[in-house]
Amino acid sequence: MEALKIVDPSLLGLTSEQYSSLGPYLWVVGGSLLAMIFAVVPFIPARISVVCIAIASLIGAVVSAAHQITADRTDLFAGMMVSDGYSAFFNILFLATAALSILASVRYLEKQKLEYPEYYVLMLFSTFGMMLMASTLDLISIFIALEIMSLSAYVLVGFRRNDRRSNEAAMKYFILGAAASAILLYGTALLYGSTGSFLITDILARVTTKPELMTPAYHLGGWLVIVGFLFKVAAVPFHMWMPDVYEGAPTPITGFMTTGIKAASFAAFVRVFISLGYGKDIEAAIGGRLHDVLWVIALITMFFGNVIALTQTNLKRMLAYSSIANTGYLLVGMIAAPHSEAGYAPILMYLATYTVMNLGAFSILSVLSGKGDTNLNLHDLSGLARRHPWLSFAFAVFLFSMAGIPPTAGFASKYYLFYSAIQAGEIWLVVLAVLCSVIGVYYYLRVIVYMYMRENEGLEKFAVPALAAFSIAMMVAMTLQIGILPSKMIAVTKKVVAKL
Amino acid sequence: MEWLNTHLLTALTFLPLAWAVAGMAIPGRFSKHWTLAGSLLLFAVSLKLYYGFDPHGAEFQFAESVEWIPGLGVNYLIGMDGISLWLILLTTFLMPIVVLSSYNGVEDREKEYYTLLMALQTGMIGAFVSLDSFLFYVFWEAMLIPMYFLIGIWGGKDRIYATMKFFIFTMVGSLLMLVAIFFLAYQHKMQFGSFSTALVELYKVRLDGSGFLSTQSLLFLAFALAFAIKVPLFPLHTWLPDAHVQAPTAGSVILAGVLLKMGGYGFIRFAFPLFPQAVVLYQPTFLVLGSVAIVYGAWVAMVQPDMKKLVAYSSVSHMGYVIIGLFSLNAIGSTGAVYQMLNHGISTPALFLMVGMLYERRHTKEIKEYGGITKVMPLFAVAFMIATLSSVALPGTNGFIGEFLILLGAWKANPGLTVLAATGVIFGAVYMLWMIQRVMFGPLTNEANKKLKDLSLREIVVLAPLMVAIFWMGVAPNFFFRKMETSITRLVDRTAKAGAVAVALKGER
Amino acid sequence: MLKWIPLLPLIGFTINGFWYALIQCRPGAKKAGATIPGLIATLAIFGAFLISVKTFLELKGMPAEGRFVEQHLFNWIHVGDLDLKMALRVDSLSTLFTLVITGVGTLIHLYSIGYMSHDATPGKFFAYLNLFCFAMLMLVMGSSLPILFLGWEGVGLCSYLLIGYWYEDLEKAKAGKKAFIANRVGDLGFLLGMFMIYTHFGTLEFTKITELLARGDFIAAISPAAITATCLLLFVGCTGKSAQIPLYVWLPDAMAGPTPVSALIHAATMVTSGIYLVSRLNGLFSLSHTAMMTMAVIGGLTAFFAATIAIAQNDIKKVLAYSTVSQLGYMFLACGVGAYTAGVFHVITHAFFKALMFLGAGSVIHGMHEEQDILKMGGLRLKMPVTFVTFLVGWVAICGLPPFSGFFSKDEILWNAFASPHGSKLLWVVGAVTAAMTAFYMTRMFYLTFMGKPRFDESKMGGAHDSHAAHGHDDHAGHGHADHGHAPQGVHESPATMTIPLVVLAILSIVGGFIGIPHMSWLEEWLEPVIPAHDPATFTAGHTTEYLLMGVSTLIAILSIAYAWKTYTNLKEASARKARHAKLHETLEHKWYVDEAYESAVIQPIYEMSVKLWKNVDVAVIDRVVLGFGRVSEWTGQAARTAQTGSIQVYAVMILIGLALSLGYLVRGF
Amino acid sequence: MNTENLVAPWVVQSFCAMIFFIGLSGVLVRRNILVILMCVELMLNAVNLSFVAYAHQLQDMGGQMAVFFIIVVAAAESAVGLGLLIAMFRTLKTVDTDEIRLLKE
Repeated sequence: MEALKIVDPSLLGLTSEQYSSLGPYLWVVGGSLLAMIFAVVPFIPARISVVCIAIASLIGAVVSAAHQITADRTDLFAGMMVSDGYSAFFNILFLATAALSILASVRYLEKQKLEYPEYYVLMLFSTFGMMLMASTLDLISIFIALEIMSLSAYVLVGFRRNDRRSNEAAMKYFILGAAASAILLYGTALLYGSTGSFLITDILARVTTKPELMTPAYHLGGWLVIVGFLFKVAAVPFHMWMPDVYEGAPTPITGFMTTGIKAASFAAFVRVFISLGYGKDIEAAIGGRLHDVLWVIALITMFFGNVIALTQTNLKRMLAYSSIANTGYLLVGMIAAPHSEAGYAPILMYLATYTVMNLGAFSILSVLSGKGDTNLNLHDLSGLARRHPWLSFAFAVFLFSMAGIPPTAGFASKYYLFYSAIQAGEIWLVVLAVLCSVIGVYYYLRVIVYMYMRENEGLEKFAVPALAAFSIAMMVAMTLQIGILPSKMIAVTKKVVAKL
Repeated sequence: MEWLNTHLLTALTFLPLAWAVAGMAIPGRFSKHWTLAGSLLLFAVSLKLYYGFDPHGAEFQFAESVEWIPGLGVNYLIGMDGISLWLILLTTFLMPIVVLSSYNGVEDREKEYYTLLMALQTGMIGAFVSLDSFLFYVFWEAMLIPMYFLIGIWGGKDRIYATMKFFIFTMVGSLLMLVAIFFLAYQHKMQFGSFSTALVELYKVRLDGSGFLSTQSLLFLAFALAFAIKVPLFPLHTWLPDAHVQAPTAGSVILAGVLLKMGGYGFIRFAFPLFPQAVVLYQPTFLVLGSVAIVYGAWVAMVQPDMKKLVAYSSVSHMGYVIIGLFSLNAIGSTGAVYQMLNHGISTPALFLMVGMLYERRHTKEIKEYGGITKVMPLFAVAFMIATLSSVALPGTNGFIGEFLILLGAWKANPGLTVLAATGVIFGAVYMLWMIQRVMFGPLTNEANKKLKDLSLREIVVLAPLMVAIFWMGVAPNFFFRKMETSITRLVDRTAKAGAVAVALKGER
Repeated sequence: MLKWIPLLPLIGFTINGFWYALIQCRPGAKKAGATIPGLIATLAIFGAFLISVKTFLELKGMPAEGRFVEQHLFNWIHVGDLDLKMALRVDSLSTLFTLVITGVGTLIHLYSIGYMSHDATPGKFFAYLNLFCFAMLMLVMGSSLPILFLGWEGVGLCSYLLIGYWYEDLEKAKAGKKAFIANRVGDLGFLLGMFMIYTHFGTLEFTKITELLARGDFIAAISPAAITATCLLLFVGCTGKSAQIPLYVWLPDAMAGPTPVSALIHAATMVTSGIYLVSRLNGLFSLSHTAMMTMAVIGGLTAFFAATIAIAQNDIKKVLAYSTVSQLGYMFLACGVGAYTAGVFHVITHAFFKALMFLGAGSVIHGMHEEQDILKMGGLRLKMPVTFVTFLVGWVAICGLPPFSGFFSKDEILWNAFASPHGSKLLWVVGAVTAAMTAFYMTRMFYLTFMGKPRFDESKMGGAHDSHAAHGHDDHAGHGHADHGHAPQGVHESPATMTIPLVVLAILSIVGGFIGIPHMSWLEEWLEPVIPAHDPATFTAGHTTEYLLMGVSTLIAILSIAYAWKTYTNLKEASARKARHAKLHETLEHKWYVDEAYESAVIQPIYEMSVKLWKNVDVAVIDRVVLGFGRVSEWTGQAARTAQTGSIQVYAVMILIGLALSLGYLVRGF
Repeated sequence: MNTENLVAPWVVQSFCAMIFFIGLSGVLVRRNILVILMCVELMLNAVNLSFVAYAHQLQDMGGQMAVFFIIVVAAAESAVGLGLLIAMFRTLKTVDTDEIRLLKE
């Protein structure tokens, strides 16, 4: 073998603006480490200190990430990582998700007697994993970021140690997560084998220049990577783990997972999707059929997500299936993105509004849930509107938004998504999506029926914690604001996607 | 005040909502007076609209345009013409009556009740004034939420089934309309280079309207489905009786008075001008459906045991007239259809209010529970008789003008079907008079009916404006036609021109 | 000046109406007497009568062709090319009708003050009566078909309100409903006829239609079938309103209303509106021979058919009702054979003597304390002399004995049926036979009521509110108003306010015939501008046969009167004959079971059909389909849900299957 | 270095594929979670081998480098996996996947 190529030393040094673009990541890592330390400091009550550090680091990260959106693209670590508008947008999304989940879980953990500070540390680690996923261009580092995020998530799911359901959920999530990561990895290996590079941008470049590289191994590898991601976002044939895990996990964690982890998976999925050349001319060999497969997967995801949610009485499981249905709508966006003028912007917007809605709903659920996540069934909610008018109003807004009824954000993002899908010529898919969402309207409204129209024999009155109330109120405001004036959000997503 | 003159329609649309939100601060007991004051104020403001509207002026007046979602070519574009003028006035005219009628009808959660009523009014007026198809869709859906809660919370026994059915039914139709709106906007981009959902822009979009399943026909069917559900047209009407029977009096008055007109208005504003060839192609189908709706509605109404359901099915029959009026595609038929919408918005609410009054006294809507009411409630009997005459279309009342013009217009379009539709005149008399005979006349057998009190002053004030309107619209219809004539001729010309094209196409194929 | 004719009754209606609604309806309002509202109503209609007389005189002064007065009130509907004006127009034809309506109306209003003295809500009654007069006047004075239609349905409404006036009795309310719906069926035909006219003539104004009818080229352009169809549709409207064969069933039941109502509406005015319509559009009708022929045949048939039923009726008002149906049949027979003037002439004379007899019957019933069955009457000539004499005049007039009005008008019709180009011998035979039967049943009724020995026990009569439960009685079940006001008191003559109208009408019945004496009839010359007279050349027979026929019809009348008089002198013999052909008598008594036939053939099937429609189509089909979608998605949801077994293995297998399937498709694309 | 007696690349790759699918089927079939964890490790190592094979074939150090990352991650993964297993065992007293059927439908 000829002499090993020596790595060029200049790559390791960081220029000043590279350094600033790493700001958000440093804040989060610093925050998590500091939190770990303070967790064991004897005389300060761990609970307060860890939470404050976590929130402080998140806010710092958000501030520094905000600069990145406008800043132009800077490559880091020899192209393995990039800090552009796209990754900044997602970073802000993840940081907001983490902050709001922490706000919701402070009082929740107290109520459930689970006040172990590691909760917040793991949360920060997982957020860091997500941020990495949104900004790496290297397949291996995507795998590593995925594992950082997932491992902390496995533990968070199993956080209620002595509860059988929580353990079972964690175990299921772990086994199937590990298997899926292995599948993803094997796909990476095959891609590496056939194109010789890990950087997804290089893979694209090499494949476009030398089409003969697209051997069957390349296609198998590409598909295995896609399947790995489809598992993570819980598209239908690969969704079976999700409802059990969501039901078993503590409620704020379920909220964190439905929004954060799904958004991160989609962020990475979009980058890989582009790199596989889907939609460009080279996809002729695989493209025609890839489109049909994705079309079918999107349809069955939407259909089964909505239909099974119809039969659920447990709210967490119902929202799990509704999240599967939303994955279906996002897949419609993915299919339509290359051919429509708006590109991937609608997906970003949908993910943002979806996060706000679901986080709001889950914060309310974590406020409502009793010891060990009991009384989260439909009939526990009956007559809620009489006892907690404002809480049920907030929940109604989120549900209307999920159902896609105007003046809410859900409607604006769904409209934007279907609008671009029609431009891509997927008319019949949109018609089917619209009909599936009608099924969705039924079970979202059924919850409102229980809250407003049933007699008052649900759970008795209880105090709504201030922190949770604040975060819920903020999310309601955001849902209505995006719903009524969506143009700002659409402009941001369009600008961000333009430089992808 | 200056702002008010230039932005009258925006003020008219959002005043009720603002008023309701302001009303939050008021203790529950006074919210009804507050809402009544608000609705009367709104009626006054809408009269300003009447005087400001110049029938021979521009097609859409009091227009306002503000950019809303530039990325998708959606802007907040509102305006009104002769037809929507009268529908807005009908809404603002009915609202004070509705509020006054539910004074002692509603006890629990009064504040939410009146807030929802005002929010409903915002949705309705918004839908009537919006000239941007996306904005129309937003108001069209936003209108459903208050009605959903009104029926669901203050409704009758199985209100949840009724309100859910009402919501999902309308939702299916309107979602398909939304897809059609997207497609239209996309076609506009293909043909004119920029996205736009504004109505005036979409009029310019050229669509292939040749066959029954051409793009224009499919789009027309998507719009027509949403509006046919709302009208409701014969096969899609089953949500109406349930919604009416379970809704509180105020809810069913507004539902019958204004929400059903949304379907008809939708046809006039969107389906007809956007897809003229498809309208001509599907004219016979809708004429048949309309006539069947008339006879079917009348026949099924005849055998209803429950008064409210009877009146609900009578609405199906009356709105069947509107459909054949619209689809007769000539000035007389269309004017008759618009006028019939206004009549129906006066006579059916009157009937519902009175059934509500009986319900408030006896807590039952079953016809067999009543009999010989005239003896104890003579004034009520007079009012009920007048409302029946209007709904039976007796000359001199508003019903006659509507039905006469519609049947005359439909006769020009398709004489055979008009005979079938005209039989509705007989069956209309049959089910109404039979109901009156079983409720009003006959011996006073039921003990409970003996103690019924006649109309209180409040109830008289509620019914009086409707009674006056019935006769005024019957004797002096020109007062109403003057303002809407040019708008209707524009509507008819556009479809007639396209009709000629379609006929030519059909001819040479 | 013209607008005051309909306006005065309208004002009367509003005064009485509001007075009743606002004062009498208040709970605990004291019971109002009949005189004040009665006076208001009578004055209103009397004022209208004076103005119509003034108009008549005005018209007399005008030259023949310009003989009309017009007044434009306001334009009613202006839509597209349809421009309807609310305008009144009185020409020679409609002035006659206004005179009859207001004249007879005033007499009847006066009469009902007395008749309704014991009623609980006289205000309401007189309000409805005035509203009726307003509607009837609008009908005859309207300048266009829609205004005529406005009056047309207005009178239908008033007849509904007045028939069901005593709404407490369900039978009466049902009768009201039946009347309105039967009229509505007719109105449907009228409506469609109007549309035909509008589409073919482009206008609904009478003046413009008559102009177009005059233009030969215009008429040639329209297909004869269209004209016949229009005429037949309009005729369907007439059968509904003027109670001809298919739709006459409501008139006998309309007797449930108070007697003045029967007199005014169901004898003198409303039922004749059909004749007014036909004679107003005589130009159109005479264009289509088939339409004329159907009208004549149906008219003849109705006359004959109703006469047969009248023979077997025992209720005094029912007899008169069927006789009205029969006389209307005569009028349509006249119009059918082209003799519109004869039809109008018979309308006028019939208004006089039929109103007279109805009021007479009313006075009998009032005197006999609500007894309507003629078998329980008899010998009233001594108790009620004025009623007796006036009723005698009415009876003789209707039988058609020479000097009386009935003779001239009926004979004119029979002559035209016989000799006019559109007529036929058969029609004359039917007319003659019916005339015989008319004389028979009229004599039967007259004799049983007034002659012979009284067949009632006077002592039981006239006690405290004796509300008999007898079938079809207009019992005075006033709202619990105390007693009859005076001690049990025998059969008494009616008070002055009731007898004066009787006398006036009797005089009119005698004098009425002289306006239409054959060959020098003032009426024919008067109606010339509206109804072109027949030129005698086209007649199939000369004067001699005319006079011969006159003799024959008088002879027939006298013979059947004598025959009836003889049979009913001894009741036993009459009842024996009735027993002999009992079955025929029984069918006649049950009105040939027509009502039952309608019930089973039309009403019952529609009722069952709508129940089926509701139960099967609405609930079973549409709802099930709608809910079906929900159920299907629910079912698939349940099915898919059970796949979620919870075991990791199953989940992993699902992943693998998903992977394998998609890979297979990707690689080979099955 | 003569290359003629070396193993053909597709042989190595198919070998790795075989191991990978053995590991995958192990995860599907076996009931005991410990065995499942081992099978996951097997899958990861199969990927390692294929990485090394490709690295050699492409003469590029990237593959070799990736193996280290994978080994680190696999270690972390199994640590967490075993931790969760112990926690589960403490409550459910079993490691059999058939037992953990609490969350279903």
